[in-house]
Amino acid sequence: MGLYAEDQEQLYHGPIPYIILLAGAAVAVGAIAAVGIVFSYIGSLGPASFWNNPWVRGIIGAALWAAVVGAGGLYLTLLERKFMARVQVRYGPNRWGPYGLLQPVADALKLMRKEDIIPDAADSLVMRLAPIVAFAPSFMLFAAVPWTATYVASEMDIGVLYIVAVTSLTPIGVLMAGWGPNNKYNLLGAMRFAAQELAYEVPLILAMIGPIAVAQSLNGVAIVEAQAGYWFGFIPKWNIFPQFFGAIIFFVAFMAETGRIPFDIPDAESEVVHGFTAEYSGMKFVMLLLLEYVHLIAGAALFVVLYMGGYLGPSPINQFAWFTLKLLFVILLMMLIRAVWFRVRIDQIMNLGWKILLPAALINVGFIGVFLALTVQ
Amino acid sequence: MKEVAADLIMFFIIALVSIFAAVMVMEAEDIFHAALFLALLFTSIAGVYILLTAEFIAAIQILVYGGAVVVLILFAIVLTNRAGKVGEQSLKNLLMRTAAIIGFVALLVQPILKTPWPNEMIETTGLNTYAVGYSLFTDYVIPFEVVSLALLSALIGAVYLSKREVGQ
Amino acid sequence: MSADGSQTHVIFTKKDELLEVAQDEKKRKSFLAKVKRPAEYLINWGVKSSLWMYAWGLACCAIEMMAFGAARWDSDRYGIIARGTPRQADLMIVNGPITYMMAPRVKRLFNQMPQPRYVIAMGECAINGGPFWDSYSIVKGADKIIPVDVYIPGCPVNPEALLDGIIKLQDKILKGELAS
Amino acid sequence: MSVNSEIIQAVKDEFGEGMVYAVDRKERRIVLTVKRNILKKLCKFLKEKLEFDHLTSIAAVDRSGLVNGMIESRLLYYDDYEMVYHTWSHSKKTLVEIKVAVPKKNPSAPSITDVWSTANWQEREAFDLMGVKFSGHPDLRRILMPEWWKGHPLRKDYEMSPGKWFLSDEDEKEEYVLDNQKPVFPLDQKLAENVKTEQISEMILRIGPVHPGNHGPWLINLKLDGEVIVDLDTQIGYQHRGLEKIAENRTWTQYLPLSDRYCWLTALSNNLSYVLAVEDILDVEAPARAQYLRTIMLELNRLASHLLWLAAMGIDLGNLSGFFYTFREREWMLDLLEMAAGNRLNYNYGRFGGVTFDVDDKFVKKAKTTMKIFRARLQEYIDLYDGSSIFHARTKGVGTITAKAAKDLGVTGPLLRCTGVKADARKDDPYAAYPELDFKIPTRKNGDVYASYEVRMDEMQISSEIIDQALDNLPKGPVQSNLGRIEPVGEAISRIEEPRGEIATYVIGDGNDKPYRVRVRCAEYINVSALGHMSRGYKIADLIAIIGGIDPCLGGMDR
Repeated sequence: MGLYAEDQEQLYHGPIPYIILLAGAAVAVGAIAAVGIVFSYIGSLGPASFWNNPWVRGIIGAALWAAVVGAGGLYLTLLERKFMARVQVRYGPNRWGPYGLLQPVADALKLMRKEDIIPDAADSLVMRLAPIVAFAPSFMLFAAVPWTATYVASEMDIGVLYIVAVTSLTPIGVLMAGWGPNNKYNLLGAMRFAAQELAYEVPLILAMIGPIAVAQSLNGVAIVEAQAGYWFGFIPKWNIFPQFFGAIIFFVAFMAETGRIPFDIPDAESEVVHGFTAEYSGMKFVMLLLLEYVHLIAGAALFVVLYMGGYLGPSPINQFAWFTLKLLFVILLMMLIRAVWFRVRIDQIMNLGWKILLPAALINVGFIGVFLALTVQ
Repeated sequence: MKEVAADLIMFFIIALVSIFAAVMVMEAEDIFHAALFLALLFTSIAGVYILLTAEFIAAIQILVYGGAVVVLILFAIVLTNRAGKVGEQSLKNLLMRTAAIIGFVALLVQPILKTPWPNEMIETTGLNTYAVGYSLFTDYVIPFEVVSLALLSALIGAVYLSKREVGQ
Repeated sequence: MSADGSQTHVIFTKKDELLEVAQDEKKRKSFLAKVKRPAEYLINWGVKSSLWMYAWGLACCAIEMMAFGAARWDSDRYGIIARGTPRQADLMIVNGPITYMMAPRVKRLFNQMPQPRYVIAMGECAINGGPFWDSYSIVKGADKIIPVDVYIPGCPVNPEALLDGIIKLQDKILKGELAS
Repeated sequence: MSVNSEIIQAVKDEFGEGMVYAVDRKERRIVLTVKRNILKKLCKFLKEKLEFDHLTSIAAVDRSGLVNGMIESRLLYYDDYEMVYHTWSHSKKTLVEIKVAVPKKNPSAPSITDVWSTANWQEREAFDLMGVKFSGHPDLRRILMPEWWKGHPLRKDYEMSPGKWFLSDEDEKEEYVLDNQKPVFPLDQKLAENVKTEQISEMILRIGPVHPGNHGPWLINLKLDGEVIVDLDTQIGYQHRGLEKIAENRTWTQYLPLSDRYCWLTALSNNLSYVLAVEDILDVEAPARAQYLRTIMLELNRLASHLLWLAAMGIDLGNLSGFFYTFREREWMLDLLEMAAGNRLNYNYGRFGGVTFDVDDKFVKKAKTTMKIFRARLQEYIDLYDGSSIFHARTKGVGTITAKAAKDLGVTGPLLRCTGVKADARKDDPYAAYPELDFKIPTRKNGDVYASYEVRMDEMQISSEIIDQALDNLPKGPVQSNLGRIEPVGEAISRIEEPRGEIATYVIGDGNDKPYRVRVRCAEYINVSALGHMSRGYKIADLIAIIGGIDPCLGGMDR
């Protein structure tokens, strides 16, 4: 990788790694497509079938997404490590398993085996419950994400509002994680997280009003369907083009809610020593760590649904695959941002949230109202 | 019939949880625990709303009370010094509290029994978000605006109170 | 410690207890050895493949530890990443001389690490005080206060040598030979 | 009339004949031996009238072991301890050495903290290690050794055994309790009482001793109002290895590798600082080729050190990629240094009268290629760091320090130059091959973290150009002169511009094969003492940026 001054010319490795990468991507896309086929089959059975009974669908959906999102979150750490490594002129995990594919497995095995320390001075019940309370809501929100036109684990009227409502419970768990272990750095991190979450919740919801108003519905499927069709025959009618302003507000706000660079002050290593996870070890730490990644997937999914036409796309691959590809695109974009940006200071974050994003979101809502009043009817 | 039974079971579970949470808000020795039980209470009340198919209200309940209010309370608690536990409760205290609660419930018995509760199921269209929005901006537009003005004045007052004077 | 015991610089108090624990472990192993071996191997593999090191620095070797994490050596290849809190670390690399002032802190940090935990004494200073062996303020080796698994000589230790030491430690973990 | 004689004349006019004057043979420094009672007046006079605005170092010397009745100029001697003050004038570019005798029984000297604030930590160090008390010092307590330590290690009659010391679990618990309850700001009595009764409006946060933002084990006690820093107290000494004492137990040559280890990032400067001081006593000069090689290596070392600073800055401000990029180029510098000196960090490259190894053409060729690529890479860093508006927001206007305050606090290096003072020992007090090379000293006006960043980036550019120049003009010849047995008599001080500022080594030889006293003034130690001044009123997150801007190195701080 050009690490020595002499081998500046030898950056090219030959075609084999790229062939293997492409093959891997093909396999991954195939697997995603297979899941999509199962989903569309279930969706096509009609409301009377056993599989579409709300209870059955809820339980199966929960179990399935627990597995997929759990493993996805775990492998997202690997993806992030590999991706960041490539940005940073190094290789990333590549020793355990082919291309380091077993690295998350090893991490999980180790962390399961790790001793679980509850300090003497800790509020032990709060400390034990905190990861669950923090983790559960961000998991619950996958119930309302429309993966295909016919498959939503729980199709409800309030769709995206449910997602936002459930997300807003996460700070409780994080504040518990800050309070329980009786550690100043935990507390500082949790306070920063809660303040940040409160500040960016409002612009986030205000930015969501745009797509909701266009679709005249809170339902995810309806919002996606409202983006069907093309302008001039080739530009998809995604909300991101007419509502670019709102999309940016939403993107920044959900990046801040996820707590990643440049907004990663809740777990800034050099300032508050990993923040609210500082005192956690073992599986509890895993849950708090996965929180970030599940949040990331959920935020990206919401962005795709609201602004990037959800599962819509040209027909050659199925809807689920389109959704996943768009999701991966947004996630990789956020990882790239993480790799090259600096961290913002706490007062700068608050200023951005309250003084710039909030007025901007309000103005955006006004514009969309005027626009809709002029165009609709 | 089956679904009604399932709804009833869910209702009783949620009701028990919310009563337990409500009592624990009072009884918890640690103020932080009390705030957490408050969060449980608000969330379980959202469950009651869902059983009444008022999903929009449930979501708003969680968003505003569970998400914002409780988080603000918790935030205020963690900003203060760690006060520790209240200490041992005396028997007299306990008896007095029990008496007060029983008295309050007794007061409620009369109105509960006398009120003519509607006994039939109300048909819902499945578009109650739309209905809420419609009635909010037609029938109740004046109260809505008045409330928003009141909230705005409270907001400005809070900013004024907490703002530090220059040079301080 | 000198022969007459007048200069009790350092005492590792729990030595006897550790011995007892080790003997118990031995008995248990012989009883359930056959059933547990594959599972243990798997877990040990997981532990060795994801050794998160504690990100701290004492002296010169800390800079080489940073170099070990940086692009040319890239510790991340082996699954080794740096964590800023001892609660999430598995591996403590003592990368410099320990002063009497620092020694209680080092011990406390070690105690804060959850089991299983490993210690590498990196460089001469951490092995026996190194070039400062006759100084008035230096503890003569990290193993006087905490149990050490692998010693890597060098002043300072090259990143290659550190990598070698870590591979040795991984072998030890896979075989189940632990110091702590 | 030269500058030195003018100064002497001025001092004579002011204080009369009650002191001894001397000028060293290179006309580099004036030595004034005075009595205790006029010390403070003399310092004030020097600072205010003669513009001696920079106090380089304060050294305490235990004279009780001196043999040979060394130097004639020490006429006022009647006691066993002496304090030696070195002060430098940025405008006159000359050094004044003041010697004060101090009685053995209850040694004490007047504190000059109110003349130069930088004397604060240096006097504390002298008190800690030599036991000299300073009357009028605002905060006289131990600094490098723990508070429970008995005795003063640098005294000649100090026993090397640290006494009874052990660490059982009970002790640790006790120490932990002590640690948490002890008032952390000894001066602030009211706060100390409030800490006891738990009635504090300000929050106390202890950053360290081990904290990812600290760059090594040291402790910062913060008094916070919300997130704003009200007051700050640093505790260092977690890496104090007693190098100055070790020097007295090694031969002159044996101490060479140890002098590398004051600060591992600037090993060559430290090493050469010691070598230059000893060469000064011996009155020898290294051959021309050795001088050029020293220059090249010093600049390579500066590049490596600045790159590490940039990497640490990246981590501190949340940009991990910066760390990896800069380390990539840092490895090239280390490759070159390893090629020439045989080690990656502690090079042990200097020798009395030369350097260890010569370099070959392969090295020259590789160095030239590396410098060429490096300058292109430097532009990449500027794109990565300077191109980010967040970096500007995090560093501009943060940790601002004025030129006056910086001089008063004794700050040197990029931190001083970023306030607009053009002070660099490479130009002002030249050594090695610097007088023969053509280079500029970059300065900035603002004095904040961003200005110091800009100064360092410019310095990297200039360093690589210096290396190119020196490689082009590299003379032929030997690299080592034969000196025979080294048993110098006399004393000397050398000043070198290390990457972080000024390192000054003050050496006394009494004709033995071992140094009598080696005293090092490291730039990091003094720069960190200015941290309190720089960070009051800023936020915790700013503190991390300010520490990154100071670029502390624990080895240099604690020695």
